[in-house]
Amino acid sequence: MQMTMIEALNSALALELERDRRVVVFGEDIGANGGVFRVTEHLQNKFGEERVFDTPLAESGIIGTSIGMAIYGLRPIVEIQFAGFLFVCMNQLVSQAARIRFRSAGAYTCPLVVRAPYGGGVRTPELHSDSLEAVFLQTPGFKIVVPSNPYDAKGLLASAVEDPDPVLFLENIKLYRSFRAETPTEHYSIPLGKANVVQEGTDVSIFAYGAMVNVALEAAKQAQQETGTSVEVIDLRTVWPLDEDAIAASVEKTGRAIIVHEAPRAGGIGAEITAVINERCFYSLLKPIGRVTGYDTPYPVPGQEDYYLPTPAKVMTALREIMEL
Amino acid sequence: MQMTMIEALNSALALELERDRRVVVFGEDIGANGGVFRVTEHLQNKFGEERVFDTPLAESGIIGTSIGMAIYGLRPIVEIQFAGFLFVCMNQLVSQAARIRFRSAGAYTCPLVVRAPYGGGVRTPELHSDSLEAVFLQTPGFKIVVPSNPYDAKGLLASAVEDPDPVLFLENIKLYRSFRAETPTEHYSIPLGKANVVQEGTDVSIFAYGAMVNVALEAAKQAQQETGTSVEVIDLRTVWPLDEDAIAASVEKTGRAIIVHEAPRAGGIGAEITAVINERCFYSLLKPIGRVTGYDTPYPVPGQEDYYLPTPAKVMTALREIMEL
Amino acid sequence: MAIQTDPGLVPYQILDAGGNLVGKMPGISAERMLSLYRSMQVGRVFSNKIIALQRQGRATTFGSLVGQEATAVGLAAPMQPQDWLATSYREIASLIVKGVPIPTLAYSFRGFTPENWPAETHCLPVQIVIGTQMLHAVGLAMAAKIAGDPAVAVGVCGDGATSEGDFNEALNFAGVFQAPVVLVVQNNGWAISVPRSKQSAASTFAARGEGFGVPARLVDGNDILAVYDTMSKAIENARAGNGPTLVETLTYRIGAHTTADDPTRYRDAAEVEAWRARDPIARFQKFLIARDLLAEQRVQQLIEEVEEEINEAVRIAESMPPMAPDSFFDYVAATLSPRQQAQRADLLRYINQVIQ
Amino acid sequence: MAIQTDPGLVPYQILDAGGNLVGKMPGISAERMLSLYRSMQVGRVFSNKIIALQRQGRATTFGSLVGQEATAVGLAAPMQPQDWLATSYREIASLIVKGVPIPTLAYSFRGFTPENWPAETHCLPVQIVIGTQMLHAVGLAMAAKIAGDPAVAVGVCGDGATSEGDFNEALNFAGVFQAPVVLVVQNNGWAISVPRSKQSAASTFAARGEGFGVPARLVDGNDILAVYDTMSKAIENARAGNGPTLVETLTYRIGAHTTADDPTRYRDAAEVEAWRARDPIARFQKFLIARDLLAEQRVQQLIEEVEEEINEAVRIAESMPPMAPDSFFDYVAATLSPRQQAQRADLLRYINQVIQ
Ligand SMILES: Cc1ncc(C[n+]2csc(CCOP(=O)(O)OP(=O)(O)O)c2C)c(N)n1
Ligand SMILES: Cc1ncc(C[n+]2csc(CCOP(=O)(O)OP(=O)(O)O)c2C)c(N)n1
Ligand SMILES: [Mg+2]
Ligand SMILES: [Mg+2]
Repeated sequence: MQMTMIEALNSALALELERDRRVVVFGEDIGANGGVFRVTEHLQNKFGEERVFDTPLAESGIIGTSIGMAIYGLRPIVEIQFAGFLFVCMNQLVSQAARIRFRSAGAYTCPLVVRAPYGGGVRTPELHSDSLEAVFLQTPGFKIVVPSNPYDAKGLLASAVEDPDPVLFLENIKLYRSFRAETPTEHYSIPLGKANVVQEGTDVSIFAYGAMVNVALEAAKQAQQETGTSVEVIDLRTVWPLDEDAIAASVEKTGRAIIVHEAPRAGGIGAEITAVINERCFYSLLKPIGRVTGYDTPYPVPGQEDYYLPTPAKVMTALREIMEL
Repeated sequence: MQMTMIEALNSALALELERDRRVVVFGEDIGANGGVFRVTEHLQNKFGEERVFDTPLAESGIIGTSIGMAIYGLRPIVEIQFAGFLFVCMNQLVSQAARIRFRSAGAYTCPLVVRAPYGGGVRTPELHSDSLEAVFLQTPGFKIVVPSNPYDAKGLLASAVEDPDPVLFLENIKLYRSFRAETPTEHYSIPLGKANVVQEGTDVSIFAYGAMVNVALEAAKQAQQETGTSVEVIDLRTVWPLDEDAIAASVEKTGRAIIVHEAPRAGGIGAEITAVINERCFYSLLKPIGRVTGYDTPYPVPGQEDYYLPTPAKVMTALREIMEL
Repeated sequence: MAIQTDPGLVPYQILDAGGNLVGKMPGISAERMLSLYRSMQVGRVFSNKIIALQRQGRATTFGSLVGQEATAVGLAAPMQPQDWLATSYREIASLIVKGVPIPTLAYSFRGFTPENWPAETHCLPVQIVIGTQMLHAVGLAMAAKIAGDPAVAVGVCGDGATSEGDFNEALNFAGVFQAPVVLVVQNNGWAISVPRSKQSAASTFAARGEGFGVPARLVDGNDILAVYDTMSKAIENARAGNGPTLVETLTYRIGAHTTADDPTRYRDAAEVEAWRARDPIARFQKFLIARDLLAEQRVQQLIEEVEEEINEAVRIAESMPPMAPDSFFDYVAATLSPRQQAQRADLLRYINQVIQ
Repeated sequence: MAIQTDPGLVPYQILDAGGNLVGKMPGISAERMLSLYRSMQVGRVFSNKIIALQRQGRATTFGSLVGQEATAVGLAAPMQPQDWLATSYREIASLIVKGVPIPTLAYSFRGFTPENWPAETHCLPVQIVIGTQMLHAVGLAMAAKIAGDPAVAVGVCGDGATSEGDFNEALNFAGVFQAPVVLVVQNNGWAISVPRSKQSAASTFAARGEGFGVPARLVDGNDILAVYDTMSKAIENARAGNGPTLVETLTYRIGAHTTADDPTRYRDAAEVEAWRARDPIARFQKFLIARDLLAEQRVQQLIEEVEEEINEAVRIAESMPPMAPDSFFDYVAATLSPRQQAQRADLLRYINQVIQ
């Protein structure tokens, strides 16, 4: 069926609630309202207020209680209304959820999925567009998943729910309704930690995730048309753990790499990928790796965000430089 | 005078309180108790309870109210008892303090110093040894300072207090009392954002900060003695902004680099420095950059921390590899 | 005034829903009352205007304040110029009363940061992270106390915000430090789609005060005189060195949460209608007309004047130049690092080569 | 009681400081009472033992529980095996009562994570981040309710913890979801060096309950029978579906905050002495002896038995192998990423080549 990412996620949640009695879904406005983006639409009606429910307005409360539930044996899927508010519950996320297994030497585990919309380009208020994925590189224990299309979103969410450890599942707001893609109505899963080569190429590798995959593809098309450059585009799908084998294999082939993300440059996923390439492909690398990213400033107001975000043109600039065009 | 880092910091705080009526110092247990490490010893007695005071046990409360005070025109220097608890007040730090200037287009500013002890090797309870500096690379607005010795600690703290923007000042617990160094009793300052070449060398550059500077120096000595390698050791002092010119100048000279930090490897300062070197010194770089860091796991319990932390021997292993020894 | 914990008890009122005087008149002049009335109209017209602009793609997301004008105006009106105000996005009318120019606010809803924010109004920019500003208000108040200034801070948040840790930490710091602060909970019945009843099991939010040693008042938030009177007393009480007050104003969000919200999904039209009958502007208007302080035929004219004022403000805002595309670099810190400077130069090159 | 700022408030007591019955005896057998008494001794001896080991460099930082044995034992004793317990570092005696083997705990204070933590005791490992565990307790209770299990959760924290946002969010969730949870505040007068009076302007922490719609009890925390009785009722009330209770136990930290603390810097010896007179063990002992439930000459013998038990537990803990140096990799996640596996291999090489 042709689904938007919203529909695909909704379908995944409904299936998980159906398949596993332990699954509960909660957060702010996810019940009657169906979530501010409607990802949880109809779920409360279908599965009842006991399993799908609204909470008070308290992110630390949401994550803290979800940890207790996960330890108890439920499989909570919770929503933080916007990723920018993950900072409000940061201690519960990284010092608690991510460490339950660690602290108890495996006596207790915390199978928890934290969903949060993120990403720019849709004229939101402050802190509604920020990309936080790389913050969690420094706080081991969470897997971080960022789908780029409806099909992946559904399959990756299924894997996240089945994962025995906590997963941060970041949903790009701009992708929510921007296009439909063929997506099975039944259950399926896509493994976490595996990147997807969305376009093969030989001259340069572009690594991206979330909404930036389409930006990369757009640039790749332009590069092919305008300069005859053959670009390999890799959708990381999971930004932690990184699929280093896929990264290394691609760079060994192309010898050149560009990383694209919306988050600020410093300490971003791009920095870590650069370090991985440095460690694994030093002698294959022909050119400095390009980082096309948000700037080292807070995410700006709607009137300026188009300048802040990576665009195909910005990727092309990096690509021309790296290809010496 | 010969001072420990504790004494140097205490001296800096006393001088700032004396020099500037706007300076206030507060946090948990910083009054009568003088701080759990005694950094604020005697300050309440000297400057009164109105300017040096204990707060309720609430990190978000401490940072949130300090923001109000800084906007008002005071110069708060607050203590978070251990850096691991910065996560508890993460929203106030990165979505608030770091954005007051940004949000108000400069109408209001937030000159605030947040001091927090961090660092391993001293057998503390959970979350008392964690290194969080790199988390703040992704959340622009804070400067991040990590001194490696008493002299620097005092001079950098003075600059932090004078800075018109928020500064996160991380104090390595192991360095607090481990040695004394000549430190002026009067006021002086060391500029933020400038690295310090603590040992010149020609074969390989080691970048470190905090307690890792001594680890780097130790390894450098060993390398010189055992292998005749000439190591340049650079103390970053400020990890954000990075002194990229100093980093680039050194690598352009040596062609080889190792970065040492206690924090986990992924997305650490080491990743960003690697990316900077990739961007600025690609053609000077002879060997893959080495990262000698904490592992991609939470900081372990006291019984295991010695294995987790970088040591001179671990640096030597990286150095032998990079020097092909 | 007792802290209301018994749902049978009524909140403090001076005017009932019909605009009849049921309490003691506060000491307030006729001009002042008319000015409050006008400010309430300004708040409503501004709110409706931005929502209309948003529908035309000329404004960003906006949260309606219709139905809450009495609280928004009444909480700010008794403040002195040196007092500080920290609000959420819902209290635009409070900012206007406190002196932020309407064009400045309208400009912000074009999606820009006003580069001429009037710092001297002591109004913090609106806070998006729910509850967070309450601690800033307490910190401002603590600073005023430390500095020995006769300044008070007012922090305002919604009913939903009371569930956030920060709200409670703010109450606690206010109590412990006897900060000259008034913490206002605008209880408008809803936090987006979550009703008041699911936000807390307590009968009132005012009841929260006692557990933190902070005196509390429960007020009819649609009664401008009650809000004004309560706030005047709480603010002057704080200024006199008698510490903080928690004020809960009972009101109702007549509109959608924001322009991005569809309240028909989660609430009954009947509830909205019931609250329309308690409209704060209509109520005060009845009172003013009954007292001969306002002529009935003047009302429409006044509304038109206000509309013209708002339209003019929007015209000014729309004629203001957009922020420079790269100006967000200006406000990260007092000085940019070389790296940020290089990034800014990159952006400018991109704009010159690619966009223009 | 000195800590009370409101002299009108009297905490619930069954035994007064002299061990005299001043309230209604709870339904509790003589054996059970003796077992509670013994558990209190176990708590005290364990605490003193680890502190002694710490001084010899054989244990890590430890927080004394001396003076708080009645609360620690009394809160855990009424719990059933299926009930869950989430504590801070201060309630080691509670964990022992709930079934965590003493050698396991002693091993943890060698600086290792016990790899055989008894999950079936439903005791979470001690929480270091103040206040955080209260939300875990509420979540456990919500889960039990959702699952329809007759299980209750108990969350315990200190007086300082009440200032944290999480504590208040926990109270609020408990109230809103009518979670079968008992939230206990062990008010021992101090948060390291910060006295109760600077922690909150409210007269009691129990007063916090009402603002969240959670019934609250104020109890003499040095009276084991009062704590036991209050907790029994609160736990069974929760189990019966009647929702949460907040319990404040008034007690006192006789020792230093932890082995890293020097309380002479910030508190009067006289205050400590005054509280020694209310010693929870001595009080209960007097009662038991007066009732002929315990022979006076048995006391010393019993203490020696307990000491032997603790010494033996420590011997066992010290004879357990240290954790493997690389075992921390085992518990990051169910499966390690290739990168983590490579890092682990690196570490093992380092250990083999450099350390051994
Ligand atoms: C920390 C945080 N969580 C969630 C949101 C998303 N959000 C914006 S407004 C809102 C509801 C606020 O309700 P209330 O406090 O009652 O204020 P009101 O909108 O009714 O004025 C929510 C959940 C946010 N902005 N910040
Ligand atoms: C979030 C956090 N902040 C600070 C600390 C440091 N700290 C450890 S114990 C303590 C005092 C706790 O006081 P209280 O809650 O009364 O418990 P008690 O130690 O008296 O049992 C502090 C400040 C911490 N562990 N966690
Ligand atoms: Mg509301
Ligand atoms: Mg205490």
